Amino acid sequence: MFGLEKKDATLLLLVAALTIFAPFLLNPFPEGSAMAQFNAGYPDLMQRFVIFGIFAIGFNILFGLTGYLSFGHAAFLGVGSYAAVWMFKLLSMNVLPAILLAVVMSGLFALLIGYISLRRSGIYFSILTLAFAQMMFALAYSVLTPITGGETGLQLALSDPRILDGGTADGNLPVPGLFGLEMRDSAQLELGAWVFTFNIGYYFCAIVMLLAFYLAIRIFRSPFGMMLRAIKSNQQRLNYTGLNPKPYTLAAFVISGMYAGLAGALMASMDPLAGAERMFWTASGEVVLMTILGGVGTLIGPVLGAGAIKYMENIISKINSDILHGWFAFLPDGLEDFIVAVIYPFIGKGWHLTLGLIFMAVVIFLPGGLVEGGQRIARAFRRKKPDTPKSAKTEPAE
Amino acid sequence: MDALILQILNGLDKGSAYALIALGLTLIFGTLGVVNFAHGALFMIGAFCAVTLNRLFNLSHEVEVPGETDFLGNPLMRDVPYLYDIVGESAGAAIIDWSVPLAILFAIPIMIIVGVIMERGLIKHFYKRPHADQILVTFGLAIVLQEIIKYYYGANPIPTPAPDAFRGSFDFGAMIGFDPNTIIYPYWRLVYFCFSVVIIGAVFAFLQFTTFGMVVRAGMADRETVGLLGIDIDKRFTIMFGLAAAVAGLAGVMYTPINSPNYHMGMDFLVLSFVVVVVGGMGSLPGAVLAGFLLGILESFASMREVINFVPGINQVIIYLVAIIILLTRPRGLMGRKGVMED
Amino acid sequence: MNVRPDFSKNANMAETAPAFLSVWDMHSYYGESYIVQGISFNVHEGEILALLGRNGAGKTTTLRSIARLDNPQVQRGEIWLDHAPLHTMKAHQAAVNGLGLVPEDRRIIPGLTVEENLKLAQIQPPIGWSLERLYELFPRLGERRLQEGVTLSGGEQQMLSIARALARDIKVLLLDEPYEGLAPVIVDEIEKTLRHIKEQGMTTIIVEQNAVRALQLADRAVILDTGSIVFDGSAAEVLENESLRAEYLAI
Amino acid sequence: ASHSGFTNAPGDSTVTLGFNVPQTGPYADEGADELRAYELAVEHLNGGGDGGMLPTFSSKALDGTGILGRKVEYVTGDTQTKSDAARASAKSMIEKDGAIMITGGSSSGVAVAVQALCQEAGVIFMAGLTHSNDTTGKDKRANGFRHFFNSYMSGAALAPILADNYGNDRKAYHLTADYNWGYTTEEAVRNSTEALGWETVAAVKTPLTQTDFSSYIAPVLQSGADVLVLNHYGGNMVNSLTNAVQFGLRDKQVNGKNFEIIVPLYSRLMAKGAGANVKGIFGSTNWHWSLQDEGSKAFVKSFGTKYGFPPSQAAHTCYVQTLLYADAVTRAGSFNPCAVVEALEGFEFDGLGNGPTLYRAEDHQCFKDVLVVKGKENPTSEFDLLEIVEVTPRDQVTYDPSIFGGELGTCNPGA
Amino acid sequence: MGILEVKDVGKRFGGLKALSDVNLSVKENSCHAIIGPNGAGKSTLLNCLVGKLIPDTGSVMFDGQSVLGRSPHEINQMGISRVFQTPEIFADLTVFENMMIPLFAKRDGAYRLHAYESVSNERALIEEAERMLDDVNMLDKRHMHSASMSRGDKRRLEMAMCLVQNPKLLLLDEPTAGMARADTNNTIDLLKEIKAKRDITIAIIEHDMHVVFSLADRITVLAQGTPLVEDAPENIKGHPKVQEAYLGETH
Ligand SMILES: Nc1ncnc2c1ncn2[C@@H]1O[C@H](COP(=O)(O)OP(=O)(O)OP(=O)(O)O)[C@@H](O)[C@H]1O
Ligand SMILES: Nc1ncnc2c1ncn2[C@@H]1O[C@H](COP(=O)(O)OP(=O)(O)OP(=O)(O)O)[C@@H](O)[C@H]1O
Ligand SMILES: CC(C)C[C@H](N)C(=O)O
Ligand SMILES: [Mg+2]
Ligand SMILES: [Mg+2]
Repeated sequence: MFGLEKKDATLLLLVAALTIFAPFLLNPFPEGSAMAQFNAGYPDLMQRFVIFGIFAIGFNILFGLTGYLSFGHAAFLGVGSYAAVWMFKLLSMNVLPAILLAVVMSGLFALLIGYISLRRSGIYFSILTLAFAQMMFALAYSVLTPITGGETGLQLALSDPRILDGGTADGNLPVPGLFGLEMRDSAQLELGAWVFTFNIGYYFCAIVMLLAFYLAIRIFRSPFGMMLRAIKSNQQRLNYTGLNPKPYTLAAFVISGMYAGLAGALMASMDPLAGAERMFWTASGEVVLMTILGGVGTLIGPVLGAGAIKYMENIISKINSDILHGWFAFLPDGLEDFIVAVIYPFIGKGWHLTLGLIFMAVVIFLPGGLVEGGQRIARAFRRKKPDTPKSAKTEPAE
Repeated sequence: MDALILQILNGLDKGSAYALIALGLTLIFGTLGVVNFAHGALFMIGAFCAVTLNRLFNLSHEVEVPGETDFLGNPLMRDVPYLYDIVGESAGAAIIDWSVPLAILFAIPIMIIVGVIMERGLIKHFYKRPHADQILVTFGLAIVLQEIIKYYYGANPIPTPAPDAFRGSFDFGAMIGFDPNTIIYPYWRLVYFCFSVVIIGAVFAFLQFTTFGMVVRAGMADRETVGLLGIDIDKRFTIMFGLAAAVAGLAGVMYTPINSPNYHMGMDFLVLSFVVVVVGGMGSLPGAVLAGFLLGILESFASMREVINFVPGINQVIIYLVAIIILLTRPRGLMGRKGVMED
Repeated sequence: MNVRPDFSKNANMAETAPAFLSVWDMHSYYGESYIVQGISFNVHEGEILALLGRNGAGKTTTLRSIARLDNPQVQRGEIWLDHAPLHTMKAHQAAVNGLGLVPEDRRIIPGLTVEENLKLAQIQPPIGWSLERLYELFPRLGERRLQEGVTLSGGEQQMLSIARALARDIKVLLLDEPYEGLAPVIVDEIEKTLRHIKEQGMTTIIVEQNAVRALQLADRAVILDTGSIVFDGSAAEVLENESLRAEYLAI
Repeated sequence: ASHSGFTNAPGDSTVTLGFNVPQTGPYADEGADELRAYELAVEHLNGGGDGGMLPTFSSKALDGTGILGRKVEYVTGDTQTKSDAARASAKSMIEKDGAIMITGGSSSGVAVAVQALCQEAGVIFMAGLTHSNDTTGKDKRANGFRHFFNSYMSGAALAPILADNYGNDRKAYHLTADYNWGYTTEEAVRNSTEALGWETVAAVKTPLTQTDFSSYIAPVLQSGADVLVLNHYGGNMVNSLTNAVQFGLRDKQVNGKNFEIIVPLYSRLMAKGAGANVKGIFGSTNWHWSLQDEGSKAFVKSFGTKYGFPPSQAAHTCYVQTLLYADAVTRAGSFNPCAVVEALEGFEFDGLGNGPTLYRAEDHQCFKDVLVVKGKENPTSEFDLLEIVEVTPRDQVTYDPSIFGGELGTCNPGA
Repeated sequence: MGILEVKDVGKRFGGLKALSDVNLSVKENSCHAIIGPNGAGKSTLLNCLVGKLIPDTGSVMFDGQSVLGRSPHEINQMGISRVFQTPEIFADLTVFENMMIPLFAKRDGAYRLHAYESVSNERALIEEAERMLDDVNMLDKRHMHSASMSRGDKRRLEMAMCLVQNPKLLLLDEPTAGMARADTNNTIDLLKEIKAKRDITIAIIEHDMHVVFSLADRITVLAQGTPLVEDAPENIKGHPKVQEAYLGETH
């Protein structure tokens, strides 16, 4: 199907189903219930899931396949965002030209930075990419304020030209859209105590993500993808086999930079503001962590990793002691206070602590990331057969 | 001219901070081959050893101040450290005043213990794992350590001054024949510079004049074979880790009077110290030190207003710009060894 | 004092003399794959044992298991060397107890010179041959002492690897394909050296594809096939038994 | 969810406010204090506690029964002091929790970004701690309001005091954080001091991420300047001030005068970070707990009793903003943002700590007295770090709304 | 005029003269063996041919073109493939994938962005790869992760990877070292067969005289960086200088 092998096609369909039904799946708890706090099915977060999914998928094409660890990929996300917002300001609120320019611009930046950085490998490459991204961040935050909006970020203004749309009539800013469909428009469905929100922006991003995911599968299974894995494995052999690793790695770098730019453009399309901190090293580090957390070099891993981190950031950070007390109100007072006191450091302003612990737990217990966790669960279910061929394991030598 | 000397002095001082942190980092990162994102956290914990000792000395009971009220109109309470009760007020005050230097003694065992626990409990299992896994686990650890400190000490910086004897500055310019007030230099920074020279020297001597260094280098290149030669490399890696943690911690202790410590000071230094180590060249201690001083001095030059006016924003990017230039002209940084973290 | 278990139930070990190195019912795995599938054999003091078999038979795996390296994992079995239970030890402890392995890919340590590679072997006692004596045996290494070990030619590296094992005071020497990549003259020389070492009482296990050469040197031979022992007997027997040679060694 | 013509119209029993403050990152302590103030405000609005400033507030619309009879509930979020994260958090409050008003923040970048978001989403934004001229200047929005003062007012309030204390013939050296707030603050202080006859010798921009300022401080003496102005805030300010004192600048004599340091914007939390280094250093602040008017006293008492220490200026402005919003809704009789905007525009009030105050209609900026403070020489407690030198009257800091440009646009009630 | 002409090549490493005045001419479609003691410079010479090292002096012409200054992949594209002394394979890839990469390189050149096609659609190449694997008796291992093969198998794989490119000149650096006798014989047969079937020139470095004498049309003996003798195999065996420097008494 779609030129994919059965296994890959199944994965694609699964991901498609998950994204289409996300508004249901992510809102399992009835509105107003104590657990509703854990619902993630609101437009902004769902959009973030898929957008960061795209970012991580692209990053994984470089890191997962070639092993080149870029520590400055957020720079391309930033470039994409700025390009998109400028497009909104100058040309039109239609998202397509914005996305197009963003992908082209980030591709050009990636070509330049990649061309230079790929002259080195290993940690030296990582530091080169980091240095470029940090320079771009610093300049965007200060010296380039007229172009980037500096600390505040690049915003739309009532006085923007917007050549294709004409000026802004009423006193409010226009919203990004796709030929009349406004990205922020939503429909709501109430089913008993449940409320589900279907947002145009989300579905737009989801479709783009599915395309990006499909493309990533194709790349993974292509001769090009195989060359990239060969680069990771043994560049020396590749050289003596008559292949030039440089253009391959550069192509991977540019492709993943364009994915980042695409993600940046989508972020700007959902929320037309581009801030410099999107390019800070912690943002680059975040995509690295997403990829590793999910599973380096796996197709679906980075998407899972992105989802996990964004969920923590947006859901766990919002739980405050008031909500905690609400949950445990049924307990006797002393016990309630005790439990709240025990949990409190891990939620709300302590969400970083939980994040750190999860990072550690995942690498320690699931060396292959979340994907490995999934595989183990799957294996546990499949291996219901009685015979375990491990008789030799009974008596360890040490 | 005097402006240049001034910036060289500043650069040396900034550089000694970079060099010291990079030294500890390169012991772990360049030598043991572990990408330790928790190194900044070790630096931070060192600084908080000083804060903690200061707090311990300041453990107090309250005494009512007659005739005065606090902001709610209640009688004003004044804190009197128990230390005053034990050794008398003037001696107590002197001890508190000297808490940063005293914290060196306090920090050494603590940092070694922290380092050893960290290595035995966690890092040990990651020597053979991919760098990506090391990044994730040490980054997670760094966040956890940071959050623990934040939980107990808050997010605000905590002033931890140097002893009174080292406050203020001396006029270095006047000493070498320039106009007064052209080249001034704070006493504590001189102390910091000397301190880092001593520590760097000590670490070098330890690794240069003992076979320990050779064994560790060999163990990093090929653990298995070193084991075949009867050497328990794990033990030495643990020692190395403890040593690196102590170096990072001492850098942190001594840094507290320069900038009030806060829980994220380690993260602030982290990226920079990686840049320093890599520019110095992987696996090279002298490289790390050299790069530390070089980048410190260049950063100081770039912050001169004559330079900024000439190239706006240069002070923002100088370190990265220099890093790029060096890495492009010298494939393995200043003094890197071949094959260390090149793939 | 450790006591060696009684292995007399094993039919392959009918010899009367007490064994110096005993491997008893050893099972080794690389992860999930089951490679060495329960082998037992003895080596007597001062003896040279040839361990033979095709590519992938499990020879290297056997040696690595005895040397207690992390990979493969020995999941069952006992290994005793001169009354010391190696199976309870880690590689470095086994080495201190007198085990010396010359690994198949030589494993010269990058970043160290020839001499440093040798010195490294003498950090942890017991110490064996002196550097002078080693350079006497391998003059080529003496000439190249300050060169980085990994830039030596293939044959030179092999010499360094053997020299490094001898630099320690070992009780048993495990050689994984020591002749590989060596010029015939050198092979002769190394063979001479091995005889020389044997004369001094060294116990040796040698894995070698050049079976004839190995058998000429060895007292006894063990042949492995897919992780199991298919022959355990005197070296001369293998040289004589044509069908055995044809079936397992293709010679 | 109901179709009332504006975003997140509350139900009949409760109304949800969104408190968006930095909970992680360098401003986390400031954020925590803001959050305490919000919780206190909610308590008072719902009729709990001692009522705080409700009794002293000149408008008597609020009666402790929530807002328009609805119990006040709130959700919290973490801005991380990043505009992206702050917007994400605000969006989740609006989209998921149905918050009708967003308030908080500890930096102008965040305030401007979240204010723009609220404008688009059709909810009211009551800014927390933001001091840049831009928030109600070039980036002002119809749905956004600021109670806190700004750089311009700091400059206007400080200059006369500086002239009184240090004379009219001074040479100033500025170190300025290299971002929007830094630029506006430097400009404000420069303009107002130069108007009094000071000369600006140099102005050097320092990177926001800088931690060691030695190389910026060291050349100051050489330049012939006799005053150093640190246009820094937060960690930057703590470090640059500590470094400056370390270099012994304050012990020096230049041009026959004592060398002086000025920190245009003070906060008690930052002063605490800098420790003894702040002693005797002038700066400005929006509010201080030692003020003796009835409103301030009531607030300090109520906050201090609950939490055991006096509130910071950040806590004060956040508390006041919440009350002002609730009051505006009550007076308007509607939660519709446009009605709230109308009720707040041009609103004159008193009793909330800064004397008579005007919410100016043209730019949604509050005009009130500004405090000039100085680091205290002999603090009696760890909170007693600043002393009030002067309360600059509101007229002296009022400016023409058109000078910073920008357009309010029209109020947006959303859908 | 041979297909490969090496003229006056010299190479130094610091103070060490690894090669000096090497002249060599390899005739098209012949098999030229280079033998010599360890450290004689054989591998160094090979490195100079494939662009890994650049000689200090002299010239190297292949098929009428100079190879000096070209990068390894360009030299490969000219038709030179090389087997290394220690196996160089794509350890993270399966055996099958290891075979596909040289085939792509041959068909598509040094670089082609084929990111949207699928490997599994390349029927022709897959068949070719499988045929080659069959030739080296590794078809049953095609889905194996190549890192987990024994060393002899890795060596065979590497050879197959080179052969499948159908090079004009095949450089073999000890291709049968560590290979079981049976496989060594197979390899000899394979090389013979390939030589018979295709137009291929082979230059081989080998210490196994059985292999050398079975394959070589001509032999160069290298010692201390310079050719000692060059002659037909039958003349080499008895050559006294060669015996002394290289073969030793057993041959
Ligand atoms: N690291 C590894 N992981 C998984 N399997 C391995 C690993 N190393 C070896 N094997 C497998 O174990 C089996 C035995 O390998 P071993 O290296 O012991 O063979 P050998 O007898 O030494 O062969 P050779 O003569 O080729 O060196 C082989 O089938 C090989 O594929
Ligand atoms: N990079 C290098 N730096 C220094 N010396 C080197 C380097 N590479 C090789 N040599 C030296 O050059 C000489 C020739 O080495 P080479 O590897 O070519 O020998 P060889 O003929 O292939 O030997 P063998 O049969 O043992 O593989 C050796 O003495 C070796 O030590
Ligand atoms: C909190 C403020 C007073 C300083 C802050 N950075 C701002 O931009 O406003
Ligand atoms: Mg083997
Ligand atoms: Mg060789």
